[in-house]
Amino acid sequence: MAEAQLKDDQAPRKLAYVNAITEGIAEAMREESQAFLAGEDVAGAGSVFGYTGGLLEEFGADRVIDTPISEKGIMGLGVGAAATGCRPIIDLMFMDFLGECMDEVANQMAKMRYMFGGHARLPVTVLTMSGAGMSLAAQHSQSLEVWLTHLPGLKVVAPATPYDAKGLIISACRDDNPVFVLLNKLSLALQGEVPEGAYEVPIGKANVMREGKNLTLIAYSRMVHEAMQAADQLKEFGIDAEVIDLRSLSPLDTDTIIESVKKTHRAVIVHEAVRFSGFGGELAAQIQELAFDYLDAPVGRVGAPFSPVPYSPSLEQSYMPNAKRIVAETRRLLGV
Amino acid sequence: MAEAQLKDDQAPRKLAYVNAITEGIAEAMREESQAFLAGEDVAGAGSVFGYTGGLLEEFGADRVIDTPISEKGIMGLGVGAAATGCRPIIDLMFMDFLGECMDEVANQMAKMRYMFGGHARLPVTVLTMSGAGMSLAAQHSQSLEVWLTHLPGLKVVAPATPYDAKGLIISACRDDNPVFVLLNKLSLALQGEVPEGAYEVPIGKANVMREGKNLTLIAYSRMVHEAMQAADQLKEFGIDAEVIDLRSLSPLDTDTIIESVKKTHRAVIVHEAVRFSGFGGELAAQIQELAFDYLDAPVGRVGAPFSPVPYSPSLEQSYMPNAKRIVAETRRLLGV
Amino acid sequence: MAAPAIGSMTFRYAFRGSFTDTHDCFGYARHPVRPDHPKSPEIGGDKPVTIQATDAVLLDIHERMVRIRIFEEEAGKLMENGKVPGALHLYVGQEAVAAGVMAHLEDSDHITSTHRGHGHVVAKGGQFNEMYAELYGKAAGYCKGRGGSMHICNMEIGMLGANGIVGGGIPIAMGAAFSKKFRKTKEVAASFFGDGASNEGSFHEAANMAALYKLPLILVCENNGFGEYTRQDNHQAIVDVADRAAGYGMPGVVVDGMDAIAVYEAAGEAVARARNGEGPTLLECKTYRFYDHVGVRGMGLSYRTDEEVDAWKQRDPIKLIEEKLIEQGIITKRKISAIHKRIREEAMAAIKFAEDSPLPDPDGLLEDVYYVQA
Amino acid sequence: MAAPAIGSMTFRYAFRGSFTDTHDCFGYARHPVRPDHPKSPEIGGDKPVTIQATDAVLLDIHERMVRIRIFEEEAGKLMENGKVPGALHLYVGQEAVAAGVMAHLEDSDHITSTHRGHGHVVAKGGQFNEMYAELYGKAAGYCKGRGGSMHICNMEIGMLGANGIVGGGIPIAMGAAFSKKFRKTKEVAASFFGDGASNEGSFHEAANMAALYKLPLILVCENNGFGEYTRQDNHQAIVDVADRAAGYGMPGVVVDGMDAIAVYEAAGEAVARARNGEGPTLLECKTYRFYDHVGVRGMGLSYRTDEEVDAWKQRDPIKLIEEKLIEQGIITKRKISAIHKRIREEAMAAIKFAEDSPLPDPDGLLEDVYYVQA
Ligand SMILES: Cc1ncc(C[n+]2csc(CCOP(=O)(O)OP(=O)(O)O)c2C)c(N)n1
Ligand SMILES: Cc1ncc(C[n+]2csc(CCOP(=O)(O)OP(=O)(O)O)c2C)c(N)n1
Ligand SMILES: [Mg+2]
Ligand SMILES: [Mg+2]
Repeated sequence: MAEAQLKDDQAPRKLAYVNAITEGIAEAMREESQAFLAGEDVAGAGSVFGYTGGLLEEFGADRVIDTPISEKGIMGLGVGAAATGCRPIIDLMFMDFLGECMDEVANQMAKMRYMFGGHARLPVTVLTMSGAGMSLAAQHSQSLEVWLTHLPGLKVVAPATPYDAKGLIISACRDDNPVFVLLNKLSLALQGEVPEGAYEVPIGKANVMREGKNLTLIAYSRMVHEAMQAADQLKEFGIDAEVIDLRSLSPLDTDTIIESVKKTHRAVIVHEAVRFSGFGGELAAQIQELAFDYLDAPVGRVGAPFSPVPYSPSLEQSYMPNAKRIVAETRRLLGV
Repeated sequence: MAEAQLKDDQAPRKLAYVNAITEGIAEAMREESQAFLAGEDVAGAGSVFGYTGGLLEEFGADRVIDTPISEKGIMGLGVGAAATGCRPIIDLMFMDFLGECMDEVANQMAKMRYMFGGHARLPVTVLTMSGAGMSLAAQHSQSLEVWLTHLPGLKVVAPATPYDAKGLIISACRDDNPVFVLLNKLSLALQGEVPEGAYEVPIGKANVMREGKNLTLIAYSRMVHEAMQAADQLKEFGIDAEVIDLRSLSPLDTDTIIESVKKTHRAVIVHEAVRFSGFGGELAAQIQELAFDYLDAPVGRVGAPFSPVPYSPSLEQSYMPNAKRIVAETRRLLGV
Repeated sequence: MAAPAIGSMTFRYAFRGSFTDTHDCFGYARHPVRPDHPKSPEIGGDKPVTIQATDAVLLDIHERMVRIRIFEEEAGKLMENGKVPGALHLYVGQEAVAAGVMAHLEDSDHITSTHRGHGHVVAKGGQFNEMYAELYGKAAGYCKGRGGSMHICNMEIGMLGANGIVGGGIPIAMGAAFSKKFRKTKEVAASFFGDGASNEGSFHEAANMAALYKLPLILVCENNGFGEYTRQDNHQAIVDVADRAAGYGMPGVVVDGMDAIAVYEAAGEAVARARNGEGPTLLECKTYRFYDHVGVRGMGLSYRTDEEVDAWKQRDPIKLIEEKLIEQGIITKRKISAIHKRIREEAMAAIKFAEDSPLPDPDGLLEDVYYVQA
Repeated sequence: MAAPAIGSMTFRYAFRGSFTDTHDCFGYARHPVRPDHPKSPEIGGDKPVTIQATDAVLLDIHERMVRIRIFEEEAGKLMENGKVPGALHLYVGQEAVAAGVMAHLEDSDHITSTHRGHGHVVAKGGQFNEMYAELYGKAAGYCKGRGGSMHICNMEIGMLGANGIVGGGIPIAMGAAFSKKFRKTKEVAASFFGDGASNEGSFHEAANMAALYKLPLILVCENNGFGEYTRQDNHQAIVDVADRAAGYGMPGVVVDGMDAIAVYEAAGEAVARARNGEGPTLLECKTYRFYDHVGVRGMGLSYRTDEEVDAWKQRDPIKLIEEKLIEQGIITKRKISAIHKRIREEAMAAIKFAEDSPLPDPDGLLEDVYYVQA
């Protein structure tokens, strides 16, 4: 984590993912007077996830704005305000609610600059919460990143750690393009080192979380931690796994991925989204294309099975990808 | 085309894709009194593409219904009517307008049966028009199938020929699940054999359009024809290409694809959608996984570059995948 | 906000649009009577009541309300004690709305509901066993544990599901109403949704289509004054959601949503209009939730005062109807206690049933994604 | 539909909601005057006109209208002759709306538009060269040929683009209005959209938010009686889209959209309200398109009669304003001819410019997808 600006003489500060998000937003708003935060219950209630708590107090009701339950309106607010000089930070509570505003996202936000021949600039950041694991059922648990990554004009990042959550939010807010920051609800309490003050995590740069020799595990968001656990367990089977946290899905750091696979000769991709037609397909396709001669085994993919997210904990647990399944899939593919 | 029920003693009837669509809808409505067609300008105007012309006259205003410009409402109409005993056929003029109703599609239509523990049945068919090539620019030219294929609970088909257009629409309407029929606007005038009367093209079954020995071209919708042309041109370079028309994206006929690749040892996937994060990723990922030891070259993918669809013909032409680009990509991958 | 002080209500609701034909509506805001809702002006009503509940109907409504209350009280305890997973949005305080509307509906009439859906299921005739089992995520639940609180449904009694998407049920109910008209039945559909949901595009599109096609739909807005933690005057610049009806060309009615009898009467007119082919009605019920947005105590945010909650509790809808029933000699206090006791016992037994039920088999995870033709 | 027969109009528009404060609006439909639109009852107006156009303003409005008309006539010919690709939705017949509203706006005020956007660009000050070049898909076009007719824009004059998505511009204009209020400017935003668009959820959500936040937004509904080929009474059960304003808590105004001066006056009040921090207005302009939905003759569908079109052409907005200008002695017939001639020549020269311009270089296809920090 070269980006950290820790003083040598002080113990690194630990912070939960949820608080790192708050700090990221706060830093972005402190440095940029044209930035505001708008979304459902972000002001008075501090968001249903708690990550905007205190912002109303610091920035006031002009800059931290509760909206009606109107996702098209909210997203349009972001587009129109960004196109006319503001730097909106839009909170879309649950990623599942993209369904309500995909027109504003896909047809307006992502395309405006291009359609206008470059005569628009849209510095808008969208925060939204993805992932299952809380028995919130099929409409509050999805990971729909592939809807977004398929859209030229958007950037899409997905922090796995508190450090990255803060740094990527700051980078997103400083970016003059629309950036989606995909947060993960099961990670909210996750603790990690988070420096004070503003710092960037570069958008478009993957992070090698762990070096290894004969397998590359590629993950993002919470699945990074499952991949790290899986890497531990795989040692037992003689597999020394490298773990890459993509951090940014679009733009994608293909170089880091390919370099790793050329070294390890094997790759397994992990995401929480439904496996079929998910972002892992793009990753596997690129790896087999760009490192074909280096591969000793097919590129594996671990993702959710082909069903909506179920409610019952017994079903949800067997639905969600985890370290155990990563290990099993790796062993199957590698025949160990 | 084994499904055709042509009488031996009569010359096969030719019909344009646009009229085949009409016949498919008409047959489905004739055999099922609970079927109705609803959409913007489908009744009085016969649809802006002309494919619902004459249906109002045959079926009357109770069964062929002009709607307001309210895509959420229209899609909700389909969901609610299907859940309560009707068999709606919903026309979503341009696929780009999915942005306006993805909630109804993704969170309601696709998930209702599962969330309800199997206690709902949704026999709803959605027709929608995809594809570029008419200088209709970024919001009227998209191919967004990956938004749909990623959703468990939906079926997604994409006919390339008039024959399949009619047959797949009939199959879709007879299916007790939500089925999206992705039509292609540049194919509207395409002529092909179309039998009279009702017939099915099975959903989930790919069609080997042309047999070949050392390359499998996998395409769907209009790109099938570009792939066929490319196959012709590739002969020149000593490549005997097999061409598979997927017809159905979800469910996907993996068997036919893998069988072919095991025979030819090479594959190139072609779709009109943006290449990055598109459906081709899933196909490439599956092929390299399931036919790893058979592959003599990386699986190639031809798709649109990473930008919105441009307006100007000069840009749009260089944007859209075509036979020439398929040939070039194939030669690059195979080194011929 | 001051305490509700309705006093003697002779007429309990009023039209927000009288009607001549499909394409012309005029006359607005004729003296609605309502509880002391945020910013509501105080005005009296003068529309004569035409649909009066019989004693049997009043008892039926009361039974539905008590069933909801007890179901929810126990569900709230289960959630607060960590016995059930996920998020429960409880209906306590709003019982008069579900009961007053549902008393007019048959199993063949369909409803759609919201994230706050238990009350609608109970009022429509849902059984405690299958409902608690669903909250527990058990195989015996209405959704086999797949849906949980926010998707609880029962197609057999015309309950097209709670819905996790705010406003998500409205276009679906409109589609069900379309289907009823298409199939030339006398059935109706009703959609329940909140004040917050009235700001979603789905409400707008569905309302317009329902009015255009004159569908047998009752749009029941349960205006409890908040969308989550956001007060109504912070999410819309109007006082009465019913004012939106005129913009679609349908009647809009405001009714005291704490008064089950008033709801019954207003809903009765709306349902009658629907069954007679006269089209949809927007029925706004001014109500209040006694619990927090989620669970009972919820996140403990101070978005409303205890005084406000207490003031509304003075007009507890169950207390109101019980007072009326006793006053009119329809039932005794003792009989009421017996009803509460019976239903509480039913709830406790159902909770035990749910607890003892098996979890769904993970092997069946992928079942029911598609209908598989036999 | 009968021929428009307005006769002598003393007062040309009226409020559909008089206003006391943000959260309370009452009083409806006070005698709007309007052309003989489908199903409109005939009523007279009595609201005194407060914003009167000076002679200079009238001439300016006229100039804008003639510019639109001529631009569109020539664009129509280009499309019918296959000289330009794609689909053009032409604005002929509706000029009074764009001109009457835009005469109040500065370059720093922003507008959003529709698929039928040329008229708005021209009225906002767009130049013919760059506009025709864009229709031709040339590099010299406002969007470098990337956007075409349905995305034509000019950020420098506050024109945030035509929009291929019906209703798509409304939330964006609301966002622009928010930005203006946020930045404490006196600027306003206006969004143009059709009667058909008023049925989209985007209209609803943006209107509610604009009223809630009291944004400086003018929602200009160009009610031309049709969404594509569907007549208004087949897409909504109301006559006046302005009736929807009350449901958001903003004033709704109906104005004769063929009468540029009436539009100017009504828009002037709305713009003044917006600049004064008094919030949004829904301004419905009853108008008509003389050409088909797409192109000039379009698909040749018989969704309206020649008689209807001819009747509306009797009230050609350019004819109306020219008659008025001459009658009031502000300009002579001869000078008007000279204006037409000058603008026609400008158009012809611009078409030549566009034709002679180079196409965009395909090598630049991927430029401008992202802003690249220098
Ligand atoms: C489309 C969508 N946006 C936001 C949410 C989050 N959410 C759940 S309940 C709720 C408040 C709904 O308010 P209202 O409609 O008034 O119903 P109430 O909770 O008061 O019964 C919100 C914002 C959601 N579930 N769906
Ligand atoms: C979301 C969306 N739905 C449908 C269309 C297709 N469409 C283009 S213009 C149009 C009619 C619009 O009617 P109106 O808003 O009244 O504008 P007008 O054309 O009359 O100016 C329709 C349905 C679209 N472009 N976008
Ligand atoms: Mg509420
Ligand atoms: Mg129109």
